[in-house]
Amino acid sequence: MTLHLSFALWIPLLFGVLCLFAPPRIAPKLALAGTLLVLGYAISYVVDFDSASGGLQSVTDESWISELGIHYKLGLDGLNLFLILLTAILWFACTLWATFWMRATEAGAPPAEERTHAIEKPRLFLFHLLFAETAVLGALMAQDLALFVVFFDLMLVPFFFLTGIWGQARRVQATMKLVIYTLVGSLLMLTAAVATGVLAADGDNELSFAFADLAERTLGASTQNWLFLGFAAAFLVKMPAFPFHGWVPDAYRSMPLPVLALFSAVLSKVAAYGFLRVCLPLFPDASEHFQTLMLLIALASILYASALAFTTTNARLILAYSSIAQLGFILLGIFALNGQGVQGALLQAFNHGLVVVPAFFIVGLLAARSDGSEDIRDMGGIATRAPVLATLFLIVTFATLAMPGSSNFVGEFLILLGVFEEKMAIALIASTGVVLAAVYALRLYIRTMHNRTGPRVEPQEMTRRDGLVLVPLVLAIIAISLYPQFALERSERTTTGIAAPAQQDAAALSEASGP
Amino acid sequence: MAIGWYLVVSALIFAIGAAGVLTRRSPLVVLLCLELMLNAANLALIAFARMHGDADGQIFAVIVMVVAACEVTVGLGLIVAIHRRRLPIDVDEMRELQG
Amino acid sequence: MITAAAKVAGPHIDWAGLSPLIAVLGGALIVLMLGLMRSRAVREQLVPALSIAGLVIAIACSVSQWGERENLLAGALRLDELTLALTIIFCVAGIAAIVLSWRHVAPREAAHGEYHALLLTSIAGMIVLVAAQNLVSVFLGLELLSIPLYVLCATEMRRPSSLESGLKYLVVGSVGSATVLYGLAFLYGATGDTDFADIARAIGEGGLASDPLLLTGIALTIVGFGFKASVAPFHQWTPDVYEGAPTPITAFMAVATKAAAFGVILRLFDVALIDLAVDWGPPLAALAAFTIVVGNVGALGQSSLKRLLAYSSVAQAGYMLAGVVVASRLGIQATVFYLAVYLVMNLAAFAVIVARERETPLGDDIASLHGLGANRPLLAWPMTIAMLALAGFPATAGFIGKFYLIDAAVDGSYAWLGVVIVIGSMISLAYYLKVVAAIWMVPAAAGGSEVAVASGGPAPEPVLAGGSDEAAALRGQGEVVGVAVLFAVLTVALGVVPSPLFRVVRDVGASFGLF
Amino acid sequence: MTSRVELFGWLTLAFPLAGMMLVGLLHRRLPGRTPGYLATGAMALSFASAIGALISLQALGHEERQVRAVGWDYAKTVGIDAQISLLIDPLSVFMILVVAGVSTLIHLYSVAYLDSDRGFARFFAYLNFFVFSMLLLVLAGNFLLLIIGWAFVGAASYMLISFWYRRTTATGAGIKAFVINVVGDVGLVLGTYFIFRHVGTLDFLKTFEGAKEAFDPGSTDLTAGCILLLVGAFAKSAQVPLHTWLPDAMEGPTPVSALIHAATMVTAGVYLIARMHPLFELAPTAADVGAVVGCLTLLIAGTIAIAVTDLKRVIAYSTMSQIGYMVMAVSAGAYAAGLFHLMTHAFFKALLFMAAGSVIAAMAGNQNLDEMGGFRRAMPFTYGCMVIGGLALAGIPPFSGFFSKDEILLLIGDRGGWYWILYVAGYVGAFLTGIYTFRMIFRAFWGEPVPEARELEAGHLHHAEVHTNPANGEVEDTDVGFPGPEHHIAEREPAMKIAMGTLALLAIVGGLLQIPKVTHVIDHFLEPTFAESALYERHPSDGLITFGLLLGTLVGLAGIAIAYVVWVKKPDLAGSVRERLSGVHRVLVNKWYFDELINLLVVRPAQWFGAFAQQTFERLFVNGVLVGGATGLVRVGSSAVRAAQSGFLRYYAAMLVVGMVALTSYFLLLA
Repeated sequence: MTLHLSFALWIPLLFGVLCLFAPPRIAPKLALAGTLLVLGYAISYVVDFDSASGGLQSVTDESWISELGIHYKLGLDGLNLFLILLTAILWFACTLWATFWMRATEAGAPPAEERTHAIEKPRLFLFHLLFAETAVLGALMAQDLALFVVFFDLMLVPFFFLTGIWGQARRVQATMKLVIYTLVGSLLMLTAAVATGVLAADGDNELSFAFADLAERTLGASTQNWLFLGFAAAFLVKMPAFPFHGWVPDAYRSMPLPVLALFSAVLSKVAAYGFLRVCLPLFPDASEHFQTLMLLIALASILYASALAFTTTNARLILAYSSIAQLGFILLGIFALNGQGVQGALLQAFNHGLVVVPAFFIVGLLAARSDGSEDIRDMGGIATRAPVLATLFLIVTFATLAMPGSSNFVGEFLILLGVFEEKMAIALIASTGVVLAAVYALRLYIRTMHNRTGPRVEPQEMTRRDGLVLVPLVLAIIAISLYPQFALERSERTTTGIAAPAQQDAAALSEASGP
Repeated sequence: MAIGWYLVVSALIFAIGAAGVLTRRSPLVVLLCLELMLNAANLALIAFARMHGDADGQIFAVIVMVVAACEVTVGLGLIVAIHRRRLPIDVDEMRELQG
Repeated sequence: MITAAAKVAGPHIDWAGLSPLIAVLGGALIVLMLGLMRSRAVREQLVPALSIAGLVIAIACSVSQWGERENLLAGALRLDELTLALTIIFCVAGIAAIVLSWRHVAPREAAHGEYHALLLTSIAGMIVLVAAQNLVSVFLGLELLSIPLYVLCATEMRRPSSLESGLKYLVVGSVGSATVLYGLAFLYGATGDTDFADIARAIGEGGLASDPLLLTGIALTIVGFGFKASVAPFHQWTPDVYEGAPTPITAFMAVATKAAAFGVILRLFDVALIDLAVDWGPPLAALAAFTIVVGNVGALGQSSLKRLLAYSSVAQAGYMLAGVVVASRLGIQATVFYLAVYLVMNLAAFAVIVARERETPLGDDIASLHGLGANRPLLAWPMTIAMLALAGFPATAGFIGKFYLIDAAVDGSYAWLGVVIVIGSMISLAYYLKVVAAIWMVPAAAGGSEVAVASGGPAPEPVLAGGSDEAAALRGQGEVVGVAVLFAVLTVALGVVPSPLFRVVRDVGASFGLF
Repeated sequence: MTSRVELFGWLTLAFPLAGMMLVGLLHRRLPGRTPGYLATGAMALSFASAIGALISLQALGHEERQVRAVGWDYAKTVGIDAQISLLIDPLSVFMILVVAGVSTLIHLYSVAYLDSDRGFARFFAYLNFFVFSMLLLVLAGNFLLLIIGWAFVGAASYMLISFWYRRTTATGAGIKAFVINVVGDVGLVLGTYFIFRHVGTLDFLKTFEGAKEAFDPGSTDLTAGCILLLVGAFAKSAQVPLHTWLPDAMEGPTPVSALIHAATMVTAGVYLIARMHPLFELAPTAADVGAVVGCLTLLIAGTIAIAVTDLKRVIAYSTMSQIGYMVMAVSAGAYAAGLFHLMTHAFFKALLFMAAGSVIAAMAGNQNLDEMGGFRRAMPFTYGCMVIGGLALAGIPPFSGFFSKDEILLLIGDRGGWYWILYVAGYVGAFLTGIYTFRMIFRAFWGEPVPEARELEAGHLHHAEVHTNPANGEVEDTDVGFPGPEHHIAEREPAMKIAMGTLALLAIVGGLLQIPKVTHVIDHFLEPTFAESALYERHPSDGLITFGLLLGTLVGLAGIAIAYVVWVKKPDLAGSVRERLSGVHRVLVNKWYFDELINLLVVRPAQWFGAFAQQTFERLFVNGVLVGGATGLVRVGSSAVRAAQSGFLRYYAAMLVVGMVALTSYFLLLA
């Protein structure tokens, strides 16, 4: 067993606590150091990863609460490898971004564009931010159901504070709504998780929540169904999927930018990851049983969210709804229950995370240039003095609408192909979502960057500092677009393994139904 | 003689006590009714003791009497304290705490 | 003569086994006497110190007795891990209460000697109650714990609400005890025995399964103990008494009384009446569900923290009742575990309330917490942790406790009760998080000194006005802050490394020989 | 040997890409026209490597003239074999020659034409990117890469259409074009699924090999797949009903119209059908759909072109109609003819656009035919080019258009059966072509010179003192995002002269490559690609040939004659005709109401649904029922519980007793 997963897991929290007590000047540097360290670890994982083996790698397995059969078990495989990398990258980027606004506030007399989002109490902010990273990494690394649940619920705590303390208008109500709404799902998941462990143990063999053990102990079909629903509730709300997205508008409107970026980029992915990690392997029959339902939910999310996206005029919300639509695609891929779909979903999860963060930052910059307003009716013509920003945004936009040539397209191609093989009609309908994406994404781009310059708009190029965050992210997008194989080949073994059980009894069912 | 009658009587006393607690507004009377309830239990205990022909019940009853006495004492003490504070001696007037 | 004298030997008394009880009672007597002395130093410093000493000794004795299992005083009491564990809980709660009431008004108004003597006596009563394995000693213990509490509630005699709470508690409580007594009488009548073991045997011999006397007895005892444990619909005294009583006493009641009630419930139902579990299981489960709902729903929209915690304690009683319902060793362990967890969570919260009561003129109003996060980390963090723990967030003891309870419920095929528990927690989020929001997300201006002027309430000591000066506050009431921090730390510690506690409860479970 | 082919293939791609990067990254440092020349140079090199590819390919044996150049694995997982791989065969080489060649000239033209635009460097970066994408499209060796190129050209076209991005008209046209193109992409993707499903590979050559075994003749999946591919082709090539974006695309600068919306991108659909011919030949139904749609388009577009008064839109509609010919041709199996027409059309249509651009420049950006006239003397060179282009377009011998168009019609006529309808329609289209082409020329260059023309004759190029958007008359500045202050005409810009001259030459002689019974250069060159095609290189009877050639000439001349009569001889006749056929005229002016139709069927419902979701559903269901319902329930409970907490001591005791009674009675019932 190796320790270095644990290092990467706890380093952020450690540095977060240090930030809490460090002098204000040092704290940001500490935070950056911490996130950078994690990023280093994450990269080393990707490098060392052996894509030939389908099993877990660099496993840490300790008994945490032996009485409850809960293990402190961490491990890497094709599922979480790139999500961990994503988390590390984005957290570093967002921390960097956040520290800029902090320096600005310490300098005092913030320039026009910082009025919108300056951060007071930076040390507390950083603590919560890093705490959140630990929680997310934990949820991704956990190889024990109970541990997963612990971290999954824990993720919400820092975001509760980050939104409630540093948010914008009506932040308290928003954060309340966010946390309660999403925890409603998570708590159902808690019961389901406990039940899974207990019922799987089934009295005779001793209680254990380790995924490996649970996967061996198969449950009855009816049991699987209600357990599945318990987990699905948590994940669907968190993603979010239609119609459980009631918390989205308020929360997205009031979150501070770096937090919002992380929330929408990473936390939603953890939910999607949950489906892959928990539902498909542990409840194959149920996954099969609810396949159509989930596909329909995904379909509804795609179409409905797209419709919202091209009617709302708030730039943040456009991105918010576009994320819902994207998550819809991911969900679609997951419940294709075959290799292509799952591969696509996983790749898409990575891509979307990578794309949405710069998108949110750019929207922030645009808002700063249009007198703090995030309404696209108040923007326009910003490209005239900001060619570089415009170019970056154009690339991001094209990636967002999954233009062929972007890695997002590969993701959607695989997803739709996967669904096409299972349920052709749904794939055909879902493909309209791609067209809608083009509409709202370009609408956002044109209404902000192009057309006549708005009355309150003062176009200006982004600063080098902004570039420091944006350019690397965009380069990363381009890189993965040129060589998505890099991610695909590492996840292939695991994903096919995961899709396998569901597929098998899909086959079984068809045989049973057949003559 | 059948145990039943004793139980009926004790039940009646218990009910009367309860009814008193529910209806009377003076804490003093309420205390008296509480005594009634306890003694109903005592009656039952002693009856059962007779039925089983062992002493446990009777010992129990004796102890209950002692305890009841303490309870009443405390109750009276409280009432005195309330009276000293010039507060109304009426359980319905005491509803500052609610909701 | 001598030989004759030698023959008349007193009954065998195991003094060692009784030592905790003796320590507490002895302490009570001593402080009662010392309380009569003139010197303020003795009354205000020595008396509390001595009572704490007594409790510490009691704890030490219990620890030394750990592992002993025997009957005391001719089977009136039972010495086993349950007794000892709960004794420790009572003593810890007592110590905390004494520390909190040091420099508090209550002991000043009711003379210190009496105050502490009563507290200790009540603890003694609790010990007797949980140790009792005989109907007589049950009733004795019950009254011995209740009567001093009636008085203690009313000790702030200058505050009418204190007196009111005292009388309310007395009257309703007496109705409760009368009910219990009547129930016990029926149990005795039905089985002809007062000793638990004999009762169990009598029932075991059969023929009593549907004996009206027995069943009525059970019903009445459920009502009586349910009242003590504030189980809905017998909970209504709880909010009023908790709000009216002096806060340290409220803290003590909230924790210790509940523990005592559950202790005796466990012993009575899981020892004496175990064979009738099929009869009392379902109604108890129904009560538990009802309690959970009522408690959580009632806590919503409360502005008085003590009231809020009162309702929350009702809800928590419901959770713990689930552990009793399943009538299994796992259930017992879960219940005891939760009792211990509940102790630390609540004491942390109440300590903070005490502190703020003294610093702000707002009393226990939730507004007294505004701006705490900005100015008073040492109070803000404990309260936050306590609330999150009560809400059952992971990485706190509360989460593990809930996890364990749900585990027990599902294992005892009461899965639906597990679902009710989480639904309750969902509702509870609304008010627990409201408190946290008040701490971190509302600026201090909303509460504090301005309101003091406005409401013209008793002006707080200047150094503590607004409570902005942490150092001065520490000087002012370091012990209170200390309690808060200590128990907050414990809450987190038990949430991360719960294994020691698990070992304890395993012994407790083992002491029930009959599963 | 093959390695050299591969090398040249990659180089052809590499140069425009490099050009884009260079111009894009260094645009701040590059002075004056250098970005333009840099981009043009890149294109020239690309064209050179295309020729290199041609030579080294011809050097190969007849059979191995299909070279796969594999770059790296792109998405090679779970049964999908997507690589970055090129397919270099006669067809793709033919295409890259046309594309790279014409592009080079148009780059050269643009260097002068956009000289004063504040977005000069950006323009060339985009232009290079477009050419790169187009080359990627035609060189792609598998479906995924094809789709990528397909989408890239769409993106490039979007960026260039809304190049003057502060014009709301331009951005509107841009998003319209892009979205319709995305519809095409989706069609392509779904079509690919249908084919992949049976063949199990994305690679072209493997697909074509496997197709015969994988699909039983007339398989519905294959037909569905091919029709979906056609959707892609129609969207890109502006075929009915996905054509509405092309006229609007004229919002872009004229060189863009010349390059993308005449010479290259819009012909991608033709290339696609030709490339997929093995599949289409297995799915004749789909092929017929293509032929019919092409035919419809050429007629509809031709009619509209007669009515519109915007100079560039006239040419745009003529483009549609010419592409209709090509689509018809390749769908009907006349591959070489279709591609031949693609080439000649690239020459003369680019030429026409350049000339039009010159005229528009002389009109200071005004594109309205009604306000033009009499430029003949003022702009002799432009006039000459326009006439050459027009004759080629109208299919007058010996200009290139004549041979290419008539060969298409010949081969279609030769198919016999119901193809006769297409054959006839083709000639009707040719007749219309003659009319609208020369209507345009006569109205722009003949008749009374307009003030701008006179000013130009006087030797001064007219400049509008207030710059306005010709589409909606909004006033503009000349800052970035709007057209530059100055205009440039061929007469004064050697760069433009060279470009137009070259194309004029090609427009004249281009047809000689493929003269029925005389030369068969294209046929022979493309042969390896279409080796196993059943429909390739049929030889119509001599009678048909002679009849066709004659008829073609006559029809063309007749069209010109009518145009002459109506717009030169009796200028008032046009008006009276319009009076008499006012109904028809309205339909034509409104472009057969296609925009309105699409609005009604697609856009409106979508917007309505969006509004419904936004205003109604969110509020009532998502927030109302789901959130509000739950919280409401809890609130009610809360108020109930707190009402019960009345504070009356006796009431509490009562509750206790009630509970006691209830519980007891339950237990007694149990007994």
